[in-house]
Amino acid sequence: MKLGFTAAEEAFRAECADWLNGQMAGEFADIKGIATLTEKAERRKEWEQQLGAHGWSCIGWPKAWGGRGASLAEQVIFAEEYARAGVPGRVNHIGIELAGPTILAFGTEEQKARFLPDIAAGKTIFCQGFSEPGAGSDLASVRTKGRLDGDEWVVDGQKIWTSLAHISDWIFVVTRTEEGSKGPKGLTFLMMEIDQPGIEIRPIRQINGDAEFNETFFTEARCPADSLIGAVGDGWKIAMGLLSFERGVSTLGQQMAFRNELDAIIAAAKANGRAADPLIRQRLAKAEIGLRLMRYGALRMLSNSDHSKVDGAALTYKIQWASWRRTLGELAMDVLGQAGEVTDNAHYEWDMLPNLFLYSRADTIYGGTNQIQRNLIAERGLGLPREMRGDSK
Amino acid sequence: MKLGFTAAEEAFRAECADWLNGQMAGEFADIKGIATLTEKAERRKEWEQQLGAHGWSCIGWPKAWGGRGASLAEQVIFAEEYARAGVPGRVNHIGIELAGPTILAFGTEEQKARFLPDIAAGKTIFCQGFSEPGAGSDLASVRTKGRLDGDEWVVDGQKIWTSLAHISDWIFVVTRTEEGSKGPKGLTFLMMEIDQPGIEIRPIRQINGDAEFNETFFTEARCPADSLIGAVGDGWKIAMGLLSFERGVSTLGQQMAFRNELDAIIAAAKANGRAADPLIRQRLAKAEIGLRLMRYGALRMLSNSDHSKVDGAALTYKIQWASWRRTLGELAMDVLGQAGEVTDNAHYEWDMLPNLFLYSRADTIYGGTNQIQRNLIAERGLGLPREMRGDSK
Amino acid sequence: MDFAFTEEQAMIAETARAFFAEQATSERTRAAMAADGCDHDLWRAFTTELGLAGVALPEDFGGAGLGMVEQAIIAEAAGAEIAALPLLGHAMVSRAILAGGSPEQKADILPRLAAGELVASFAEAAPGSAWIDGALTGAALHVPHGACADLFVVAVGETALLVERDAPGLAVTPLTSMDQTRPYARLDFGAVAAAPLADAAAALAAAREAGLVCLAAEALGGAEAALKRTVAYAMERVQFGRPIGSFQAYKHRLADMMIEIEQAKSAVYWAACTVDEGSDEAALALPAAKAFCADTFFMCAGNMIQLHGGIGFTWEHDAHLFFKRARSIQTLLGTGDMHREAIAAKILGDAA
Amino acid sequence: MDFAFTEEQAMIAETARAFFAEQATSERTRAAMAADGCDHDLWRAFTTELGLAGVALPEDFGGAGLGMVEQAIIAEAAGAEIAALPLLGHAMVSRAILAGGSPEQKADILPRLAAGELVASFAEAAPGSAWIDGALTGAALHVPHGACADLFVVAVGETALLVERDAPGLAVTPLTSMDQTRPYARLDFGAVAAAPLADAAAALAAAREAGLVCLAAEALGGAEAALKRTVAYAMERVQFGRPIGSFQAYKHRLADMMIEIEQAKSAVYWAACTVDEGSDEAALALPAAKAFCADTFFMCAGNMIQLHGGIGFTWEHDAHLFFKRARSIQTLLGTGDMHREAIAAKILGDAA
Repeated sequence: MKLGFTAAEEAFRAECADWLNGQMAGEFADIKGIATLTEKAERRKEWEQQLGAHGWSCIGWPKAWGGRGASLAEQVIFAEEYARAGVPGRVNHIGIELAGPTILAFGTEEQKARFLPDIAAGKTIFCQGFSEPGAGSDLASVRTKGRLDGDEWVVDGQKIWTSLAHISDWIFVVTRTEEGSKGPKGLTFLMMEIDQPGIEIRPIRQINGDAEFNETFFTEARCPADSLIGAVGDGWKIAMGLLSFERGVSTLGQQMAFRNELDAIIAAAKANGRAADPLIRQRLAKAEIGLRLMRYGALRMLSNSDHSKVDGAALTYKIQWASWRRTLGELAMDVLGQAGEVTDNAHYEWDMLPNLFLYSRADTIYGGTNQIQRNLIAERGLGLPREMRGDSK
Repeated sequence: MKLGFTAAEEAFRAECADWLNGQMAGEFADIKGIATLTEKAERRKEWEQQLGAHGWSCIGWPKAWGGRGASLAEQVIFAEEYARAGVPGRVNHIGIELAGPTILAFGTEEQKARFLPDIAAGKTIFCQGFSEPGAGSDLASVRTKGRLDGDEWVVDGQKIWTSLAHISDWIFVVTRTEEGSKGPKGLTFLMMEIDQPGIEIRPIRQINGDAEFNETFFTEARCPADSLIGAVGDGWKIAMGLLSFERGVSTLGQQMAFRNELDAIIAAAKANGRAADPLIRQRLAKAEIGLRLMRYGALRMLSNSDHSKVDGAALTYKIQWASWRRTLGELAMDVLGQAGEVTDNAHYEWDMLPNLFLYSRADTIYGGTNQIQRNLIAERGLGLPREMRGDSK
Repeated sequence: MDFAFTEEQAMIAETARAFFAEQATSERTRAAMAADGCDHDLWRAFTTELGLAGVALPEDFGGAGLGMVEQAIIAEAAGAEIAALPLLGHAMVSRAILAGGSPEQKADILPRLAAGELVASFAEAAPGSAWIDGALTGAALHVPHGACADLFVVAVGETALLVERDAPGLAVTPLTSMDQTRPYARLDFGAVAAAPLADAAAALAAAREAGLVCLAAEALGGAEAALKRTVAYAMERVQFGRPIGSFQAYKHRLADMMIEIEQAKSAVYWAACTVDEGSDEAALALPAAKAFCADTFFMCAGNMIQLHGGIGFTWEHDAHLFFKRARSIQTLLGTGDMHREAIAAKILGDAA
Repeated sequence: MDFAFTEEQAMIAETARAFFAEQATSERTRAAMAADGCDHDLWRAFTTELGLAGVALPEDFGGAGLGMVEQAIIAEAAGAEIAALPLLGHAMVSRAILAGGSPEQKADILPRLAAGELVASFAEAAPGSAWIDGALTGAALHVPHGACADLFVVAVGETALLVERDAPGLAVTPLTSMDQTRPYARLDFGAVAAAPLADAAAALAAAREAGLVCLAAEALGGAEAALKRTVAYAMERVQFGRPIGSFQAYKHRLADMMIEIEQAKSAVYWAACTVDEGSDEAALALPAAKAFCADTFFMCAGNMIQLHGGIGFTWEHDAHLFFKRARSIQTLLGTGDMHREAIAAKILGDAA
């Protein structure tokens, strides 16, 4: 057990920091510090390509597919420096964190060659079509239909909460390909190009005024017969595998973004005098502790080489960060006071901290609500009895 | 809607206070300020009799049965003055708050005449035999058996958590009198004299070192055939009726005891300097607010004459006070610091505040755990679906 | 001692609830949000049809001759629908003038406030503001519904001033506000001519009392509505083949909301009674009610979003209106921490 | 960077867990509670069979030559069984002398501590105590396992003194303590002759580091055991015809315990590593670990009682041993509020 980094690793840290700071001071200065996923999307696609061109896009991937085969420690370092430099989040995070690893794990060699280098190069932006209207947390109740029509899959149905669909090139879709099947059976995982007549994207405006999420309508949408990952009927297995990738090294980058948010609150508290309030001080300290423990939880999770056992750190990670961030949003507002409830912007667009307050209410919902997370923890982590399904009795 | 009292009511308040303070300064000075239910039990039986002799025992009962037909406002006033004078809790609280009202509501005239005056006079101390080992919150799963043998009921089985059984004269027992019946059906409510060979009481030591609770064993215990309240098979109905009496005027007296506890904490905080800590101040304020809202909740509940509707104040009262008091216990310890974790007493007996901390862990368990309370609130108060029983499917 | 509504109070409650439920629809509120944050038609109906703009003003001045209990009943009903109405400032100013105005000020202004002809708001001047030689300079930063008020009572230190909307030197700037149903405006005072209220201390105390009761009551109404709507959703929405309201964790969360709401209800009417009865307990009851009800509403509105899942996070659903109103109540007229500290100082007998 | 146990560490953990599970039985602990709060047989077995009394002392002094990570592993395992052992003071004193003792003091005392021949405890002298002209006067109020210690390190202001149990003028009074598995004693110093440690600042800092790591780790172990035992009960206990562990509210409560415990685990080993690696982060990690783990344990032990229902409130059941230990950890070596304030001062860059 060891927390420090080697001299070589520290040198790597300097290299990352140099390059990233250079970019943020130079060609990409205009996107420095952006905190939402939607702002300046087109410029940020160019940033994805810049990362790819310099080999910094997916450093943990094998070199053959556009990565640099970086070690765990190096990935940790890069993620930290990325956020420390004020670089905005990756608009292709679904591609690099979910689609890519899924293809790497379950795809054919041909699929790897076709998708991975383009994802790493920032040329293919992915989004994710899991949730459906009326299904919510019940991911297995997929109703979107897929059927083979000659050498093409034809897809009809609707997905919802497709984050960033409006700026994506591809979508992966879980479809029900076996007529009359129920729950997790009979599903197939397809990759589809978005720019086609059969796919329509409608933005969903959120409570923060922004529209990161979308409804995605499929009306005889088409993709080639070989667009599936895994076999026909493997959709649930692939989808579950994909969700487990959510807990990878990218969490450390996410945490550094949280670090920036907490630092902004600390700065605000010092600036407006709230830092002198012992109640605020306790809450800032709790936020600091929570953030540190997230970091060391993630390092424990990543250092854990025994993947045969249920990893408690991994299992509890989602609810931990989501709850932490929601609490952080409330702290931000209490530090700002009424000044945080007004904005100079006439269009109901919010600065980082009020936006954090509003947006973080979604954190405890998407990707498995806190309630679903607690079920999973109790059932998988503690072996307690499963919830009954009303329709399976 | 009006909170103030009339001049006549204020005069009544002065009368109560005079008499109670006189007692606590005179003949019963030795029991003033006792905070547990077990300390000096014999002297407190004498106190019950003193109350009875002066007509202060059950002032809300009809005069015919030993009460004085006091109005709601008068009962409120007496309960407040009772606690304000530092008078210890009623060792016959089961008799005056549960058994008495139950007999008043469901008993025959003969039973009223036999029991009520003696309860009011402090001559008959009651305890309650509901819970059974292994049943816990599942009150309906009674296994203690009752059968008619000639002109007597014969009872076999075991009750648990019988508070103060060791100092009581009578116990009311819910028994299963219909062979093979299940759940709330086939139960009968019996009143039994404790001093008989068939009943054995074994104290249960609690985490605070005290032993208020007992196990009660029935081995061919006997009572006359007319000892039942209501009819054979009515036991569940009577028991539920009885539990609803728990939320009467006595709650106000309980609150005044809480007032004394909170005041002791405030005094301790002022004495040891913790009153200067803004964090402690917030918690003291929250405790004060909670206590006040309990008072006005109880007044709302008591003022509510429309008993046809579910009364939200009544339905939420138990979990409210139990949770409040548990939190109060933690605050007490945080105010006392390490000094609260040691005692001069060699026998593991604790002063009021550390004892509050330990004892209050039971408050959220007995009389329906917080979990059961939330079920009741959700189901009766909000109309949500009932929990499934595992054995009734 | 009778802590239940009188028949008249029960009737007012029923009438007000029905009025706001029918008229303060989501559609109309959203139209107001897109404009100046005031549903002017609703205001007209409230002041004329219902005739309750002066609920807590004496009949001599055209009011209903009732008190804070009835004012709370109205605020609770309006809060339940997140009505986009300038009730808060109006109540504060009405009571301020009643308590501290000269006979002429009362006779001049109160009837127009009671009739709803004037819309009023209350403003706390920012540090650095001053009233010297009859001229007010400085600013007030977050004045609720400030952009649609005709008249302000401005607190400058221990002085209370009447400032009219069209007074020379007054600049009113509407602010994009998180809660668009009660948007703030900034007032800038460039040597504004202002008339002081005769008894400023009484006026400011009365304004504060009315404000705290209104905020607590509207928070109560909002919390109750958040619970009611979420319960309805829980019964109708099916997940995993069951209504989500059959899941125990969901049930318990709703039960927790009810537990808080029942206490909030006691708090609001306790506080209102202490004002109406002139009880010393008001010094505890008002901060207690404000702090407790604001927290209750925020908890319930947060749960409303959470328990609705994704849809609760959309602009289209009304959950965010509740959530944002709850947030704004937390900071209006002092935070919960401040009010609890005031209570601590009182029970500890110090002034720390 | 590798935040996982080495093979050796994993083996120590397994050995220690098995040792305490087998030997620190409820029966033996209760016998110790009824006596002086120390299971002396367990201490002998721990120091001889296991030989780990000097786990964090160098091999030169008869120790195992390991560090705070291994010390934490031991404390976690002992905490899981609420072992009635004087580990806390022993670890604090061992590290204090190692860090601040003179060569002679180290050579004299450390081998006997490592062998377990001496039992040591750490005492913070109360305000008003003084060390003048080689004589210590005053008192220490709450010295853990003070009645069974042979040797004390006493902190008096910025001085650290060695005081032997049989020093003339020292009175040791055992106190009836809420946590009977680590009872306090009061020390009264009547002009006690005491030897100062050579480098008091280093000694006190090292004692504090070791103490905070031990408390955090033992809290972690206690919380884990509380969860494990409650899960077992939830699977076995049937109510309403179902195992109570099938009720969602019950499941979620247990899940919440696990969520905290996972963070506590990160906290303990983060803090231990910062000490072993001499990292600046220790100034954050130690108070964070102590505050967080103490709260986690208290929450888990409280839930342990609640989720066991009535039986959890009995003396007979072990739940109260966990609960009382959790309470005592909250106040030992500074409350959570104090540690969080220290963290706030650090991140805000002030010294308020």
